[in-house]
Amino acid sequence: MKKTYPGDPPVLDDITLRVDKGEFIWLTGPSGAGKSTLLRLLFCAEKPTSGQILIGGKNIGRINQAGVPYLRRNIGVVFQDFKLLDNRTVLENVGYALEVLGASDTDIRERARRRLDQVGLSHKAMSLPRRLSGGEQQRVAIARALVNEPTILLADEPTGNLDPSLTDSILQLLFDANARGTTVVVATHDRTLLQRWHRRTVGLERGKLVFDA
Amino acid sequence: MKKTYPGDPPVLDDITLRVDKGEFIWLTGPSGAGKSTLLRLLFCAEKPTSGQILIGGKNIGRINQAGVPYLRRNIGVVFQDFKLLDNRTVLENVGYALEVLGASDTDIRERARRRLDQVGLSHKAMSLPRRLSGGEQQRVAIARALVNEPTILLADEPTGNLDPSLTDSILQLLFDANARGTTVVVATHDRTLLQRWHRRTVGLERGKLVFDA
Amino acid sequence: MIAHVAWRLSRRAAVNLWRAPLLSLVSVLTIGLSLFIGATFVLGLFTARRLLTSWGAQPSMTLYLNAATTDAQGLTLAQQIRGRGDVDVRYVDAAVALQRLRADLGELGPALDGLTQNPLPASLEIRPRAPLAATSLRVLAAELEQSPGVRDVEYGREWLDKLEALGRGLRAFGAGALLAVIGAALMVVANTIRLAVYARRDEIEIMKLVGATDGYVRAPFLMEGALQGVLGAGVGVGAVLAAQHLLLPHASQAFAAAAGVGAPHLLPAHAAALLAAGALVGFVGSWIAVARFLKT
Amino acid sequence: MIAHVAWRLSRRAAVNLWRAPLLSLVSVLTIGLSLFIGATFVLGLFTARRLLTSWGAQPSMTLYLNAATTDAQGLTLAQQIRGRGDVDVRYVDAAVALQRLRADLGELGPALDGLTQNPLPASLEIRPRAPLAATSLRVLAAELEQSPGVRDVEYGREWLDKLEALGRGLRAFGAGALLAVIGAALMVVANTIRLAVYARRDEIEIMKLVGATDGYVRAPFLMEGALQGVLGAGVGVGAVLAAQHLLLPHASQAFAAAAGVGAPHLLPAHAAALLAAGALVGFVGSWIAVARFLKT
Ligand SMILES: Nc1ncnc2c1ncn2[C@@H]1O[C@H](COP(=O)(O)OP(=O)(O)OP(=O)(O)O)[C@@H](O)[C@H]1O
Ligand SMILES: Nc1ncnc2c1ncn2[C@@H]1O[C@H](COP(=O)(O)OP(=O)(O)OP(=O)(O)O)[C@@H](O)[C@H]1O
Ligand SMILES: [Mg+2]
Ligand SMILES: [Mg+2]
Repeated sequence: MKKTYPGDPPVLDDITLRVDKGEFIWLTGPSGAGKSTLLRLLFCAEKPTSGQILIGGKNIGRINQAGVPYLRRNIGVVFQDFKLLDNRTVLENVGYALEVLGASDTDIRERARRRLDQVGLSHKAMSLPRRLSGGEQQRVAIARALVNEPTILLADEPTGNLDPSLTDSILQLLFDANARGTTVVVATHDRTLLQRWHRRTVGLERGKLVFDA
Repeated sequence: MKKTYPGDPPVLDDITLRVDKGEFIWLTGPSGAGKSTLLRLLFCAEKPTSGQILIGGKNIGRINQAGVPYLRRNIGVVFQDFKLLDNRTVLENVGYALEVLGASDTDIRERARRRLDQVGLSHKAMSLPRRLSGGEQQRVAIARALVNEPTILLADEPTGNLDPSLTDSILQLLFDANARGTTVVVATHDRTLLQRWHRRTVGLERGKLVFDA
Repeated sequence: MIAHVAWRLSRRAAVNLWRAPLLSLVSVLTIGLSLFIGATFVLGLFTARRLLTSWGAQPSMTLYLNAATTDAQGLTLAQQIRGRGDVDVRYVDAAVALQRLRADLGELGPALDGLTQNPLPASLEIRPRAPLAATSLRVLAAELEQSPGVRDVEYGREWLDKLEALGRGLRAFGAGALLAVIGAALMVVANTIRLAVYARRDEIEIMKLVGATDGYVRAPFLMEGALQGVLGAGVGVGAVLAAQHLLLPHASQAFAAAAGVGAPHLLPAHAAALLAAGALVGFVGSWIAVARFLKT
Repeated sequence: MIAHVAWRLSRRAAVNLWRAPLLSLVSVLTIGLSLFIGATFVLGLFTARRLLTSWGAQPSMTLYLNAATTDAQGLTLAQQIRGRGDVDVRYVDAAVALQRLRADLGELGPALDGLTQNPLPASLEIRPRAPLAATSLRVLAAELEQSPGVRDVEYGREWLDKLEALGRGLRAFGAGALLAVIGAALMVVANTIRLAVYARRDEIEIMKLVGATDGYVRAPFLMEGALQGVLGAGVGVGAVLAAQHLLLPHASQAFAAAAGVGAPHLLPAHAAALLAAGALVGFVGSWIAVARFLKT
């Protein structure tokens, strides 16, 4: 994959990065480095100003409007600000990623419940998101990103609101998905994570790629 | 101070806690323990179901509607979800806490700029919050909480979206405020913080006070 | 599959209506009130037109026959004209005409006693069976004037001119005003729907981010829009019916007295049309409103 | 201090209008269109009333004098009545009356030649100087009937009855419909403002959390509401004026022909009143809308 800069003062400047299928990558860098922007480019929430982004050989910068949803169905995203639907219950939120795929009602309910269970929130299934704590909302977002077994998983600070033991169990979910073949990119600034789990680490700083190890 | 439980399954259950003027307290506990709820009770965003909360000898559970804003002006709050005004620039957001006090325009602008500078965001003063990265938004929220030199500062996961070096500088701001006499309560699940800066630590778990050391 | 999706959408529309009643209520009320205003306007215009028409239709027509015409010829002509089927015809012979003139003159009547012979012609009094528009009346007059033995046709020509001018004014002004009012009402409804969708723009954004196609995002909004439209139309129809029950009892007597025209009423067919229109407006309005937020 | 705060609020209202034009635009348009519809309705009703009044005022009145009255007496009476100031009076002596009757009878006129003496009374033709409402006309007739030497007053009594009945109908129906339409328009506007405030409920929550008093949160909304109201009224007035320029040229000729009444026009004073009403509606609507979200 390969991508470059949008924005007024280049937010991402001449980045070239290749992620193999099935890899697990830490994306790190200080606040405002462009981690979130990089992830947003990957699922077409933003178009690159120049350069190209290839996923499975397809240039997603050139994809047409109608094709975007189908691309996104293969990409699970944990947003930094969660982006939960406020007028749907937790269960419906998680199920929505399956709903758009046209799954049956029972299938949706069952799989969503299982994921909620995995993030330890089955008792909150019927709550509305605004009634949850920050950490609980984050876990709902993670459950939704995982529920349709995406081929690519992008997680933006997925553990920013979680305590250490929950962080461990959530990361375990990501590793499990990775083991099942999902390509995972996790943006984080938490050095303890990088230290505890050694994976390929990509460092960004002020829009530039500063290390890749 | 003293407070107790609201909510269906008691979110906070029979908590008794005394915080002295000028103290610095870590409030910790797993996700969903009730940290945010405890802070929300302290600035009257929620009323206790029973029991009382005394601030400076006043029972804020009994305060009338009209008195709440005046209470809040003495309390700076960093919200877990930032709560920035989306139709105002960063500078205006920080200045708003001064605006409600009736400060003059120049005074507002100057003090807001100074705080923004302290959190390293003077170059984003004219941006709208939704154009900022997660960490930048968090720092705006911190700047706003500090700008009117409140007597009490409540910070809910103020460093959840910040990288380690920024975390240090932000915490330094909180310690500085504390040194100037502000009572500070910081909710966090980040154990590295507790370990690096030894202060009184209050632990919550499923709504119960489990330790206080 | 389609039925399945439709069922899911309906359920969701109902749930949203239940969970965020304010948004839906505002749309429903706005649609209802706009329809009410529009319907009131239309009913008002129609009533005005019917009044004018009925007044235009009231003047009977008098066919003066040639002096030479005999009673027998007159009666035959009357029979002929009656054969058209759309008018009542009465033959008034010269003697009766003179009597009437005398009666009309009142105290001056005896002045006619000095006449040596009856100078009045026989005439036919024509009364359209159904109320006729002014133009039809004119045509009828022109036609009858061609009949053999007819010397002159008299009808409230001047009066008719006035009514016609007024009718033209009403048409020019009324049609324009009607278009403007309906356009304005539609814009208000579209605006409200757009605002309601605006309040839910985050939802649209999130749905798209999670991989929903434009159609899938749009569908529940359209469903809700149509539902709100139908409910709104129900409110509007209810308001019109209520207004009729409250206001018309007073007005209808006056109307009847003034013109023999019944007061305006909303028919069930119109009500059904309004419901359909409401659904359409809600649907199309939602489509347009959502399109705006789908682009980004 | 007050001036300072007012200035800050105005600036903020302008900034919000600029940054989130959709919200404001929708309110402005809705207020404008609602006002437009209301104004159209009011103008329509007023025109209808003026038409009725002018028709009621048109029939001149004829005072038939006693046969014994001399021309001198008649002229004196005419002079007296003219002294009232509100009517034109013309004395028609018996000879002229007979001439007229002859002319009216047309071909039958010669029938009158046989009269040995003029059986017609002298009369006074009365024409109100200003158009008179039907009731005023009745009162005038009753007054004049009391004058010495007057035997009978004739005016379009039957015609007037019809107009009066219609006028009553229009009043009953029109007043009710007007209330309903204005109420509906107000509700639509209130709804829209509430929806616009709903879309900004987070903002209100945040402001309160940061220590703003209810008044301080409310102020910018009220300011914006008033501003939107004024702008909306401007739109409404503009629409009415545009409609007048586009529609009335066609209609006014017809109106003039039908009734000698000018077509309805919006006066500057009305426009000013509408602007003020817009500001008030925006202000009060915002107050109510914000109150709802201040409570929580
Ligand atoms: N929509 C936007 N318009 C303009 N600038 C933007 C926009 N979104 C982000 N930026 C800027 O781009 C830079 C990178 O933002 P990004 O969100 O990618 O940072 P990040 O690495 O995720 O930081 P954090 O760790 O704080 O979340 C920031 O300086 C931000 O202000
Ligand atoms: N408005 C509400 N209605 C019902 N339950 C609520 C509400 N707000 C919070 N809760 C519940 O109360 C519990 C405590 O929430 P709180 O936000 O205080 O947790 P927290 O300690 O801040 O957790 P985190 O570290 O994840 O932010 C959670 O289980 C949450 O679901
Ligand atoms: Mg980020
Ligand atoms: Mg919390």
